[in-house]
Amino acid sequence: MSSPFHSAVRTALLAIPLAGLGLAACDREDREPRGAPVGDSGPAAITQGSLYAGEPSPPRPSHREYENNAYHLSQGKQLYTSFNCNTCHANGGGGIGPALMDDKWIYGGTLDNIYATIVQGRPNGMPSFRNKIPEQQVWQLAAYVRSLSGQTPKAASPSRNDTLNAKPAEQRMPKEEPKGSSPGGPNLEGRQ
Amino acid sequence: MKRAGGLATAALTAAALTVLLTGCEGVQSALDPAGHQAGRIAGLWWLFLGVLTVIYLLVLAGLLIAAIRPRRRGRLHQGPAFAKEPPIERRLTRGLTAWAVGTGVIILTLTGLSYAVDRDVLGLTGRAELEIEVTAKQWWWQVKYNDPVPSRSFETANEIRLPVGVPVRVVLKSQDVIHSFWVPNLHGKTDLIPGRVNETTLTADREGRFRGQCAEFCGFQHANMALDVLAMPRDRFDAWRAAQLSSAPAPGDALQEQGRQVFLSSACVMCHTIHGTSAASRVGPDLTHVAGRLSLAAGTLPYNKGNLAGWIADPQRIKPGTRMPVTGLSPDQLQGVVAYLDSLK
Amino acid sequence: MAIARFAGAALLLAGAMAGPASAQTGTPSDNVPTASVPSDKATPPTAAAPPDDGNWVMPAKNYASTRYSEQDQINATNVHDLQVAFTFSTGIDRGHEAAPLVVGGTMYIVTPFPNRLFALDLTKPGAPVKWSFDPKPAASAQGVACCDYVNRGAAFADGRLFFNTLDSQTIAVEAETGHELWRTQLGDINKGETMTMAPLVVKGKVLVGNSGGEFGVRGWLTALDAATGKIAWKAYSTGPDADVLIGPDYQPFYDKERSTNLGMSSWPPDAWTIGGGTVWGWISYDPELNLIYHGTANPGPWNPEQRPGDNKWTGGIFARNPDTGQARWFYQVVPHDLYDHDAVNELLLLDLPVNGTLRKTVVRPERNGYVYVLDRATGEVLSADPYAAINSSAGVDLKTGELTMVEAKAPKMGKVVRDICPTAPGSKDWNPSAFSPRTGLIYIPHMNLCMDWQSAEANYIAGTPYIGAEVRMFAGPGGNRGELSAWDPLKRAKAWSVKEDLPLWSGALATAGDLLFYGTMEGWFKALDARTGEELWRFKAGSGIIGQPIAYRGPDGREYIAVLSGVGGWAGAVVVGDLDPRDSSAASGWANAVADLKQKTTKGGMLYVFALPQRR
Amino acid sequence: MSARSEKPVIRRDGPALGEAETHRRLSLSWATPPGLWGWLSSVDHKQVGRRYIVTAFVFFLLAGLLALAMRMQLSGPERTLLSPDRYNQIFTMHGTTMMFLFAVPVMEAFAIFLVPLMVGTRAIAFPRLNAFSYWVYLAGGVMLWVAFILNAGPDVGWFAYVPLSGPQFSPGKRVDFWAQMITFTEVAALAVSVEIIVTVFKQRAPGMSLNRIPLFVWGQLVTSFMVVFAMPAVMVSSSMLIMDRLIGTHFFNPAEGGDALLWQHLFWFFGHPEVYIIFLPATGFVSSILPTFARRPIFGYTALVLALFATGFLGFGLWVHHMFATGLPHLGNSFYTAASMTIAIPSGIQIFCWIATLWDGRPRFATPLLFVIGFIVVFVLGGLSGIMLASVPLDSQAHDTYFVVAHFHYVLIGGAVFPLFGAVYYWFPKFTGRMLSERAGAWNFWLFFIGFNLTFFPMHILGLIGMPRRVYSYPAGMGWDGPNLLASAGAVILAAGVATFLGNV
Repeated sequence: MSSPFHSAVRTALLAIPLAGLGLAACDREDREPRGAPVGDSGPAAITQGSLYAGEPSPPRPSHREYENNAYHLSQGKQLYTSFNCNTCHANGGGGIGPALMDDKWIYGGTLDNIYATIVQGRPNGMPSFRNKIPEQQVWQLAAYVRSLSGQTPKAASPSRNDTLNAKPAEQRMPKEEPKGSSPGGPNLEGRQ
Repeated sequence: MKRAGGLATAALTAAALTVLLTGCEGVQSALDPAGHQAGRIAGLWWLFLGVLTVIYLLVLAGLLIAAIRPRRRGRLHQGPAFAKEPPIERRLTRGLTAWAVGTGVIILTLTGLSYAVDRDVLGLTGRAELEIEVTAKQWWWQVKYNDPVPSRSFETANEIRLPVGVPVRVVLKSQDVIHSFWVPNLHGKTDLIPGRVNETTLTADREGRFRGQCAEFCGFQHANMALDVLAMPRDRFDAWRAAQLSSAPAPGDALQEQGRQVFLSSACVMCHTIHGTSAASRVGPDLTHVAGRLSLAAGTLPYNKGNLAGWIADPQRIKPGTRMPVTGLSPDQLQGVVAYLDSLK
Repeated sequence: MAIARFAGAALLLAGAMAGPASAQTGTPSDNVPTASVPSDKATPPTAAAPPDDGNWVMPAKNYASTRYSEQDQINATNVHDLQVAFTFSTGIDRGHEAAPLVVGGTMYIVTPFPNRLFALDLTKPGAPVKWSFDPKPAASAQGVACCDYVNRGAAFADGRLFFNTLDSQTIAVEAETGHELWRTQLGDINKGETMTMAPLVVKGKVLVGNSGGEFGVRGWLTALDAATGKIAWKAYSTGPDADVLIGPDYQPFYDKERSTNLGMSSWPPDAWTIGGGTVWGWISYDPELNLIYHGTANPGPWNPEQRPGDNKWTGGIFARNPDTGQARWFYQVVPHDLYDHDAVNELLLLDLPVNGTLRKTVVRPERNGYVYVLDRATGEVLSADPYAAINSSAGVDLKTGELTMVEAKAPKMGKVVRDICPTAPGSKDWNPSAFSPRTGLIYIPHMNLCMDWQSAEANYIAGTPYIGAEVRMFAGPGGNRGELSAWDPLKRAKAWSVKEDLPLWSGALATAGDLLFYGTMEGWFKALDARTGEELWRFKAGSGIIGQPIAYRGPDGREYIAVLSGVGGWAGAVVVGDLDPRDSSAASGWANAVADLKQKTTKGGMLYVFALPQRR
Repeated sequence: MSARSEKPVIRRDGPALGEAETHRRLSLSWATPPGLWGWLSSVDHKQVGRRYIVTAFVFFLLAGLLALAMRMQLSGPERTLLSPDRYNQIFTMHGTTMMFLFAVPVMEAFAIFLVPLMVGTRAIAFPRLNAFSYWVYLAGGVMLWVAFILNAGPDVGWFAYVPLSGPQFSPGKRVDFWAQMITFTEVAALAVSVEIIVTVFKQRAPGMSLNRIPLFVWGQLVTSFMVVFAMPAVMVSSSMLIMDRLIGTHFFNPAEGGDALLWQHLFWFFGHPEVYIIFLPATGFVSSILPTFARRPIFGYTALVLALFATGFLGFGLWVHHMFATGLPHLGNSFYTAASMTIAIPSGIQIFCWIATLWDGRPRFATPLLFVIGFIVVFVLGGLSGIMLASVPLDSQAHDTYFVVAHFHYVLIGGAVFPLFGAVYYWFPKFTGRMLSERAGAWNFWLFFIGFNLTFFPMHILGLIGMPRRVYSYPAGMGWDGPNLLASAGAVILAAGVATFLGNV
């Protein structure tokens, strides 16, 4: 048995990280159906490699709140089915479109990259959803896509779905180190 | 103390009366039955109320008398009652036996009555002439009118119309969480449970507009998940049904045409269906005849052009958490879309 | 020399294709192999299967779709000596499902997207490229191709080659020079319409149909004027009778196929406009009856609860007049299809003794696991016998022609229905079987897979898949995922079968040397004894084989066997698309069935041509 | 507290010790160690009991504040005081806290404090387990409330129906906290039940045969047995829920072979007995208070004990009446109707016995007796509306409406909180050595009684005229405005009553 003082100190020491966790939980559990404030906008141009002309667009922690937030991720998961992403990319394993749960990112794996891919489309078959999916929902989708390969916090990532379970839940996916876009470019942001 | 009690009773009675007088007749009231099933249940309800009120008054009277009946002074019990005062104990025991037996008999009777009504309410399922399939989704109702000829089936949302006097079989399904289908004026509630198919029967006795509401907690917008039920004469129902089968009319003017273009090239097309156009997604309600409906957003707003515009402009203000997103249409686009949708009678 | 041979071959072919009149002039007794076959055997109608001239001008070999070569130099005794004569890399690494064509000393190969066409000069050593043609299809077509960017081959007629591109064009090229003659845009990729089938040329008309049943397109078969590319007629698979080309000629055998505008009334309102029924499979032609036979694919979406009704005219077989397109009869193999069972497999035209009388039949190993035998004049079902493990249906009622479904295996919304056999790609998909008149057996390369299926609400968003089902597939009873069955159409039973570990996705080839050739997805190219099923020879190709082998007589008079390797297709998507098999629903469930395929083969397109060593 | 005996104590498993030595050793093991740590590690049943009571009341007040917030939101149509998200968290927290963190623990707390004293033993059986149960309970409660304050409060109702509470429709950790809290508090409840059962069966004072133990002890004994049988069901289901949510099992996923209704069966197999787990100890309070202030021994001891048994037994046979709308087979439903109605017989017997005691006694209307009378008035009404709800057709209309809200507040507040207040007034001197003010007690009672009826009586009508439960808002013009306003006003009076109680304490 230790003295009351020691136990109090221990409690305090324990409490500090717990409080930190708790504060993190505040944002993680927010359910803001409207998403980010009005006036936000997607990335203007995203480069996927370091071989670009002119100044690189600076890496920016754009809309991180989407991928740290359980509600947005789960909304993204729902939209992923509603908007037929799953019919091409399956539950992340791919099909008509490439796999999204592996460590390869053809057009970059940051949230901004994925946003751009959804909005702009890509030449080998990815349709463009510009104007078709409201911006907030694109962010939610992009964040969810990152959760497929374990890039989002486990505590916020979606759990198994109530339908056929084709693969382990997003929260149980091992975090894949993204590969496939050149280092040194803006993608560094997504690699931490 | 007694004055306070009297006051309380008076207040309660007054409150109850006010409430009863205002509440009985309503578009969503179990006490204002408009269908066979609800009628039988309401009858049972009044019967139960009568019997149980009498019992309650008996108990209260007993309690009151027990509390205030005059007593001889100094008569305090000493020691165990069993030995001391057999007569009163015997009397009370006899009373207890009678009370228990009486309770049993009443309960048996009530159970029997309840069972009889239950059978009667159920008994109609086999005779249904019309089948409606209701699928609950967070937070609206998808309504399908099934027909043996598939091309004569159609779909609507948040609105059921039925012919008066015809038993209608309602098949209940859910695609996400558990909801409960409840149109109190017509029938009690039945849950819609994912992985299961439930059924209920509605038989409207008279024309009228009734309101139903989801009665099982289903998330954010459980509160705004209502539906309209319209009971109408057979001929009007048939005419309505025939009209529902048609595709959406072509845009009547340039504004509507522009709205149609916007609809088909913006976020609208990702979720909604309008028959006769390329919009055929099933995330949100079928809008083929949206302008002919009584309300918007699952009974949240009465249908009119202004509400429609308000709803499209900022659904999250009206129904926070709804699946309908803020689409960010420009005022011009919004005007066009509203004009177009308003033409879809 | 080469030109002369070529011209001769072309002439011969032109004669064969000129129509029933010229076909009927040839007396059957001229035909050596079939004449030697006893009359209690199945034989293809001579008009549809003329004597072999050593060429291979259409993927199915002939109008009867027998895929039987009368070349007999390579036989059971010498096949073990078979070796590579030459190879050719196509430079494309997607699934190579096509059959090479050989016409008078030139071999033609059409590749998967970007659908390049190569002509190889067989007269020269090593068969150098004579010319190549690049149609430059739209890149975004790749996004609306349901099951890899495959192409199932070209067709040759009248000195022209006809083939389809993924972005829905039909192109005619001069066979000699590789010059484009015409191209016709037939579909819109923005709606998900692609084209992958091999055209069939009948009486100066190029018959082509669209793919995209998984994208909510409206299926059609169209006839183009072989000379100009102009549309002669177009028959839709859904919608009003006028669109389906159902008119006074239409005489179905069963009453349930007989009513006006069934193509609309058997669908929920408007659903037929996005109802699928594409025509991406094989077409056969009977010059005597002057009828073409083609199947219609699955209705869309897969989720059957979204389309109550029979969903006419999907999942069935049409017999049409090739001149007008008018339907003669229709038989719906899978009314209200529950499992994506496209009815587009090959249709073998055989004259078959049935109950003592010789009937003109069309035989079809169907996706749902039955070998159907239909009277090809009337559409009557003569028999339907299972050739693979089936638990989703309980047989076909031969009186009504109706398939009896097993209720417990019917897909349900919100419920995973487990262990349904066969799967969505069926007991057998597009990969065609072969028929040898010498053995009287039909060689069916097929699969042995079962699946779990859950229906979901499908959303139609133009240009994206319209499916509404999640599927995971796995090996069927016995654990072998593939099987090659030799089917005796007279006994209505299997003569023998060979089990394969991986599902079979390649076509079969039967030769007069009593050999049977097929390939496996791990890359083995095998020769079996056509009578016993004994394996006589095998060769390991660079990539899995899903193509259609052919046999031809080379300019040097020797027999050659050719096949394209290059894994892919729906079955090989896990390799070509680099899918992640941890997701068992990837590639609509195929990833789970062939999760080990990535370890067994890699992608890459290569032509292999085999011959016996030249005797010195 | 240690019972002294004249003879040397003989220990079966140890050496014979003298009285003084026994006393010394016992004191050493039972004494509360000094200091903060000592205070924290106390195993004295009275101290633990007091802690339990105070903690439970803190949760009661917190949950009551939430109720006030809800009433404010619902005082008029289309109020926007609370967002739907907040409202859903609040009503979930209210129900959860009241049921799991207040009602059951407070009843067990009284048992922890009183049962050993009433059966005449020095301590409760398994005192360390007893202390453990408190800390586990506290951990569960604090965890839930910290989560709530950090915006991660559960928002799926205290019943947490799947699939809404399942992995797909409740993202994040909210429901995980809830389900873990359930497991914690139920472990605590189970531990206490085991202690009570053992204490009553094995540690009664010599000569105290079972037919002589106080009715309060009987009530707690039957309750403890009910806990032992009922709580594992909810622990199992909450653990299954956590597994579904975190490791991807499919207990409740209908698609992959689970069943959404399984949750309801398991939950209500616990959930209905739970009502009696709360109510039976309260009958013990009533049976303790009534004879004292009626100044007459309780009438019908045997009948009351039998009624307890009957209630405890029948309580396990009616859970399906919470599920009449789920489309279960109708014949089965009818059985549960009959079973649910049958419970009126033992309840009726109890009521009769109490009134008879009062009838034949010479009552002194002190605060505890006021609360007992209030209990009878309120509880009987709740019981009678319960008979209505037991009928399948009537339940199909009233289920999940404000009628049910009214019913169970009449039953639970009437059946448990009224007696509980009475019990606090009654035993407060024993707990603290201080009497509570009678004057304030009367104010407390009348405010509480009037406030209660004003709040909950209109809800009966609200339910019948169509207002469903658990709605954060309702449209105007439905005829619901008046009753709701009345209920909200009543809630303020009710709160004033509770405030009076606080002031008094």
